[in-house]
Amino acid sequence: MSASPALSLAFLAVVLGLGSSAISLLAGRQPRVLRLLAMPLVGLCGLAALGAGVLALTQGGSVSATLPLGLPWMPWHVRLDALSGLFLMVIGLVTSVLGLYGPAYVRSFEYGRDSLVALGGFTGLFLVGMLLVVLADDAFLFMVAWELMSLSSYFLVAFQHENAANRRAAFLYLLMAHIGGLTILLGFGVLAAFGGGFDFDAMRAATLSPGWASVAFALAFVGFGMKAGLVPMHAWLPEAHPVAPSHISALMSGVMLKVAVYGFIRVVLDLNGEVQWFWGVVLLAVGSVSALMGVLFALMQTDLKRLLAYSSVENLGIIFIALGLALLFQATEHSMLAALALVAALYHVINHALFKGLLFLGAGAILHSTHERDLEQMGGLLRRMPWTGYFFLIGCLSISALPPFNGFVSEWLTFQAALQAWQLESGVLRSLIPIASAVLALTGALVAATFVKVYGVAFLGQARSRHVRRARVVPFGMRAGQGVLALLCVLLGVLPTQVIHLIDPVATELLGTGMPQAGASGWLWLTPISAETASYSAPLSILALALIAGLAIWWFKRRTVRGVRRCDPWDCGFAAPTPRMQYTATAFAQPVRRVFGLLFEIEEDRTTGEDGVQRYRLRLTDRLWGLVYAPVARGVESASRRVVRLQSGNVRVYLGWTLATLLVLLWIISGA
Amino acid sequence: MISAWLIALLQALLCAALAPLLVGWVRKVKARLQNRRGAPVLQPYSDLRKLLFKETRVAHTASPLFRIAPYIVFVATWLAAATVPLIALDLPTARIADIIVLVGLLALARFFLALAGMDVGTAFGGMGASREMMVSALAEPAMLMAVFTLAMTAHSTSLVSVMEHHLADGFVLRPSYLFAFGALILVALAECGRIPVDNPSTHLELTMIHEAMILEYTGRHLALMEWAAQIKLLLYGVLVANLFFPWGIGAAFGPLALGIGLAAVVVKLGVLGAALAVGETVLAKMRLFRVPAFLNLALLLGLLGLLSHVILEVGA
Amino acid sequence: MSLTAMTLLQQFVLLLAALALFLSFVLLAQPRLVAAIHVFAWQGGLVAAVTLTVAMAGDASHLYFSALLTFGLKALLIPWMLHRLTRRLGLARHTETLTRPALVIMAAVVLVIFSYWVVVPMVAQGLAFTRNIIAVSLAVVLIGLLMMVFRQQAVAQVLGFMSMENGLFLAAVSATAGMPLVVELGVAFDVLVAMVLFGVFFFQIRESIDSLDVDRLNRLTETNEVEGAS
Amino acid sequence: MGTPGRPRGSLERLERGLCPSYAGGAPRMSALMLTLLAPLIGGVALILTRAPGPAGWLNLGVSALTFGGAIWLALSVGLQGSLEGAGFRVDAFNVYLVVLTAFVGMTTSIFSRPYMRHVCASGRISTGSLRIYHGMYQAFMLTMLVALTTDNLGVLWVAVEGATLATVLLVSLYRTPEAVEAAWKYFILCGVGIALALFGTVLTYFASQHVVQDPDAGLTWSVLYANAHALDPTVMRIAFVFLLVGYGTKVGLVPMHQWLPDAHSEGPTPMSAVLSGLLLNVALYAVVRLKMLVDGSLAETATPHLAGSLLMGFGLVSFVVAGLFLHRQRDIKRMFSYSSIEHMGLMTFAFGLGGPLATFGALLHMLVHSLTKSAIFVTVGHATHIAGTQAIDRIRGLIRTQPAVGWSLLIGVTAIAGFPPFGVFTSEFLLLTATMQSYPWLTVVLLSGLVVAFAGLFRHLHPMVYGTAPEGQQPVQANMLPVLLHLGLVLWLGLAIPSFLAAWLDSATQLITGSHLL
Repeated sequence: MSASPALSLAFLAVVLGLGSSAISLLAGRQPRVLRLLAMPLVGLCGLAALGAGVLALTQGGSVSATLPLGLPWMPWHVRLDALSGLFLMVIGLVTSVLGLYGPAYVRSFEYGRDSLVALGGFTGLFLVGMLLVVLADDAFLFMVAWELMSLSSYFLVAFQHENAANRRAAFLYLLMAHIGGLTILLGFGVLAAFGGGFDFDAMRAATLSPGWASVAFALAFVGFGMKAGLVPMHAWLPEAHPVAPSHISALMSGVMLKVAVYGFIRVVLDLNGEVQWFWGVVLLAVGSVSALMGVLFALMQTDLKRLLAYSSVENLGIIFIALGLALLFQATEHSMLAALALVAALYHVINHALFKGLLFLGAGAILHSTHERDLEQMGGLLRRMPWTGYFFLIGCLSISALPPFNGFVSEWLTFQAALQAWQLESGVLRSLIPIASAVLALTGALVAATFVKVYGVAFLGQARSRHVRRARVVPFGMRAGQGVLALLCVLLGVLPTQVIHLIDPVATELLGTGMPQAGASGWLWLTPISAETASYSAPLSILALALIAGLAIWWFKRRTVRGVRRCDPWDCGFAAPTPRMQYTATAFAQPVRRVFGLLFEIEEDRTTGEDGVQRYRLRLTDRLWGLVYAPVARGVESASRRVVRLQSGNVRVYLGWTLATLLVLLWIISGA
Repeated sequence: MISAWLIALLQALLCAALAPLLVGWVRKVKARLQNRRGAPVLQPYSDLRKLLFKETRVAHTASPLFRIAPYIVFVATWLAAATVPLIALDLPTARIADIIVLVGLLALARFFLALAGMDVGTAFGGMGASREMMVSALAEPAMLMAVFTLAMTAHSTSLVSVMEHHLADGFVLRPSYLFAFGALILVALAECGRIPVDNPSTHLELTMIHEAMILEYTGRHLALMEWAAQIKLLLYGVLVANLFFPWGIGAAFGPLALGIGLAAVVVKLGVLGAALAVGETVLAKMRLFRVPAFLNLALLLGLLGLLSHVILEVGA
Repeated sequence: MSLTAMTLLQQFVLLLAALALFLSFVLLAQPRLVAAIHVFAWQGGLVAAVTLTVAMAGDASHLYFSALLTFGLKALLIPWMLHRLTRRLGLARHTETLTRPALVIMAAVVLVIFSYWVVVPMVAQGLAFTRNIIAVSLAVVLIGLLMMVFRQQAVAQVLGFMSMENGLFLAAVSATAGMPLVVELGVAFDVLVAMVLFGVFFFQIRESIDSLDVDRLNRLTETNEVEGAS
Repeated sequence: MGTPGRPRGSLERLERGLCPSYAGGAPRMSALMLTLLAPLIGGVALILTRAPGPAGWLNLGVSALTFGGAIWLALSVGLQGSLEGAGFRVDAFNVYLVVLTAFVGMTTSIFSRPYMRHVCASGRISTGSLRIYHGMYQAFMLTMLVALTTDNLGVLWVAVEGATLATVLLVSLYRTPEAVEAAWKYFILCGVGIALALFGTVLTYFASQHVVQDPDAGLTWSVLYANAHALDPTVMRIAFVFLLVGYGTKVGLVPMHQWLPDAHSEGPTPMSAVLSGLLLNVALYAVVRLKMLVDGSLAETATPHLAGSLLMGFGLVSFVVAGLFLHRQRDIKRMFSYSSIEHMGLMTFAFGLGGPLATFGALLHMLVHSLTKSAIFVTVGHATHIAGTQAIDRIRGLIRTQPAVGWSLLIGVTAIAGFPPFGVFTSEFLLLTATMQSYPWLTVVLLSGLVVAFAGLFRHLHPMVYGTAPEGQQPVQANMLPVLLHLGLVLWLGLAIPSFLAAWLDSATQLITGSHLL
């Protein structure tokens, strides 16, 4: 069907995903089949996607094909170019790791009451949906794949449906996914109306008036932003992501949100013609708000997976800030800078997939080992699950954008792009961008606080509950899965020039120019614009770090005969500390909660029980819920209450309606 | 090339070596201002030496991370300091990291410091970590705003380029620099745990920030932590001094230029240290929840600096 | 076509139609059930007479059969069935008064005017003398519907329904000189079956709610308060 | 059957065959006769069959025979062009509805056999009632097939009225007060509606008398359509209002829809499946046929799109209002009947919109909606059987109790809510596209309506299928074959529309709008 090996590999990935799904469906009550056959197939599917993506990126150009499915006058068009290739790679990276992690993880569901058939079947479909979204080259296939992705992930969210909160989360998720999907469809409708067809080639060729282009942009932004979880369209995300099985959460947070980013880039930069500068401003504003709100809410959470989900909101905010910069620069015809910002965004896309995947897998490992998601019950896990502990640490360091890990590189690139604002002609824009970068800086610092809290409370200190004290090392597959992602986090942090070289074709394809300067001073030095403007050498910094630390340790080892001696903690000489005396996650977040109190709806409640024990209860809710979502729900509710009066139950009233309708219509047509 | 690397190494060692001296100097001036004789200026060296060779004890409840953290904190801080031009400008180490990487390296050190504080599982450690992260969360954007002002003026985030640009322009009165200077001073006070944000010489339980985190450390671990803190103070001092007043720094690698550079930086740091001591004598430590207001002032100054740069200096 | 230009037979058709309309009013306001059935039978008879007269005046032979069918069905069979049903249901002495008879009658008058207004553009271009009757037949249909809206008694509702059918027959005759035979037979068959089923339902309703008051058939509604689902 | 990979030649032959119409020979007529006589004779036989066991099988057999006839008919129409004569007319538009009707009739009878036996065994109805049920089932099929195939507007009316009469007894089959009440409302409202439609038919006949010389051909649709431009627009306008209100009542257009949820919820479940899946389609079919006449007649006037605008208005109102109704449901079958109203509204809107794309979409939507909705009703039958009630808040944990039923319900509702890869999505996609082209701002209304309806369905669906099952809830013996068959077809249509079906729908589109889409 296609001569290109990249496209063939991509098809192979789709087929493998379908195969995994089919095997799960057919295997029925044989959980071993799922574990030993379906999950590894998922991994293979990921590998194939990864291969296809890398091939597409390195070979350049694009390949298209049509599939004999779909509408009679519009078969499914698929196309693999650099942009699709990059996102295929992202999907492949996380998915292939699931092949290692999954078999051991799903084992814990074998004895549960929830059907593994559904788990395996929908996992495969979910992957197929994501792959096809990235491959689609016409709006119809895109929408089919998009909704397939939403729908199958919905079933995965509802997997453990005995819990009413999970059902509610699944409902909210599907509802908002549906709204988003329809909005995207509308956006495509606008583009197709001008392009005269639903295939992307027609849309590319079309020229839209600025007004309609902005409408299409707005629709795409709302639709994809809803999936990407941008504030204020994020309400579903912290509900839905945590309740899915952890490896699915990793897929949803790490990959599915990226597919939304893909869609947005595809529509706005590829299909929608001329870019307007104020689109960039909108993106900057929404991205900044999302980043800040996301991280603040993340910091307030005590449920580990929920915290990670909020952190995804934050990271998507960062990605959209970078995209906003790219649009701004592109609209003002600074293509080189636009390329820099776009590369920053795409780099962060890859990074977030890696470290968020890693963190969710780590959360899954904790869940597997302790059946606990509540941070307040954890503690001291580093000594009980050292592998997971160290991998998780790498994830935390990466997400906190600390050098020399990968998160830092993309954030650094974003800052570099923002600092080129002086090149813009408009003074207003010049002063707006620094504010966005201030927000970015604030966000970065708060992320660090969040993950100090997570790591400190969960892995350090002492266990706060009995089952956490009994935590054990997780099976090899799960450790290996985390290990691969952790290794990738480090590699992408240390070798940025190579990664940028890989991403570069995407920028060239979309913007007409890439970042030729990035590796101009050799592979050691990352110089996005020029060596004088900014440079960063991750290999050298990690070398220096390792060298000095090694020297210091070696020196101490040599000098001191005696090793360290163990003793009781000092704690300013107070009584021996118990686990209950440790700082809790809630307490950790208290200073920030006070500083940013305006954003939250806080309900605090201190009571002294009869036994004299003080109890403290804290409820923290999103103000946006009451401001945005509740009024809509109330509106529909009251409209439906009004409408049902039509069905009063009295047949004479019904007849009256018929008579009235008849008379009104006769009156209308006689008047006409 | 080799000589450049050697000078870079020398400068790095100089950083580490000078750091305790700065602290000793500040303490001495402070004591004098308070009508005390105070400890000798070289006392911090003795303290470090004592701690380095003392027996090291670690709590039963501590994890391996507790023992690794001091090395990472020290190394990250030192590496950050090494990338700041101290006595000469165009050093290869300076190209490893620009201003943002520098902030990132300091953040890395802080991350591990806070984790180490939480590791033993005592109440004070967690408290210190929590407060430290809040303070840094507010200080970091202010810091970045201040340096962005400089970076946008010089069109570069490389410290060397910023200083070169400044030197080439000569002495120009820039409103933006004034604001950025104020912001950076405030941030430096907060980050280095000086009055009025934190008191480095107190162990009064409920007011500690930095000290609370390293409460459980002893021996060489404590030495590394203390040394790192001293290097950090030096680093901020050098940043303030050389970014805003780069004159005197060696533009070439000749012995004369380096000697002048060293002398210049010592003088500048001496003045700054004295000013810090005066400030710490005059001011009182703030309540913890006044600190955000303090840092918001810093952020405001940073933003004003950036905006005044955009509005007043770039022109229409 | 002015009235004076018509033949006597044609004038007679108009007279009969006007009487049928009058009977609709009577039916609407008649409180006694049995009397209403009689009125309905008369109306059916009038429709049959109109058909017959049109057949004679217009020389449309197939209308003779139609007239016979109408007479048999509308004037004899259905009234007889209704009569029998009321007796078996014990409703022979049942009376039901409208709540605001004057208002209902006024509404019916308005409907007549409305029907005329609607049909005017159609009549204006008509040729045959019967075209004027369309307005009358539409009025009969609408008044039948009005009767169903205002009468609570199931049997009275059926009377309204059947009166609507009378209006339809009238329209078919007056506007088009009769429908094709197969249609006419089909319609008649349907009406007959409907009547049988109505009879069945009278008993079923009485069995279930002990009355034939349709207002008491109000279990199936959406307006009851629902507690929030989900 | 043709697949996408089918050689081009046969497709062209198929297309060629569908477009021109020439009189068919006797063997082709016998296909039609088989389709119509099977339910007629079968119905009589079933009335006479006393034993409940064989009756179910006989019902199934007759339905299968009808389906066979329909396929034969479709093949002959597909290959040799439309069939006219003896008062019948089978063209591309109605033959696909004939096949659909026969198919759903057959699959529902598969479901109905064990279901009704269970109902009979549980004592809710007597064996006599079962006889009525089976007889009326076939009578209903007969009337619908006649309504679809006839070429005479009068016979169409008679058949639609006959469909009401055949089903009204079925609605009250259980003899509960609710069932009787529902049947009465159904009877009265549809009776009145149909009476108004007759008035419209009379007016149409009146208009045709000027044009068509032969009085017996005055109600023949083909003749009228050929002369539509000559029909008097004033009369046709008034006639259309009556026809629209009349047949619209049967379509379930708001505000004449009130009988629909009552009748659906109180009748036996197989009846709900065919009512929702078929009767509404037939009524809509009638409306569309009449709209074609009116459009022809009004083409030269100031308001050429009057009929279309009216349909759009009714469609949109029905669509939105029904969506809101979904939010306040307590009875599962009522809920799905509102969903039917919603979808009929959507189709009405699309037919009103006109244009090849919208019409194609509407035809496809008719097909997929019927298949999906009848599958849902079959599943709902099992679900109510499991829970022993139709009350939504007492149906719980279906997936736990019987995964096949729970998942079928879930997937069916997902399909009806318009999620790909099911066919409903395809047709909604086409409709939205068509709306986008002519009335961009209405798409916002449509989308909001879809979302509201979706939320209404799922908020009730969730607790029913998910969660823990109540104590003592037992699985029942369920035959999921019809559901699988229907949903499988809908899935197939969502992934790829086979070319023969596309050609088929396209020639129907061509018939309705005068232009091809493909």
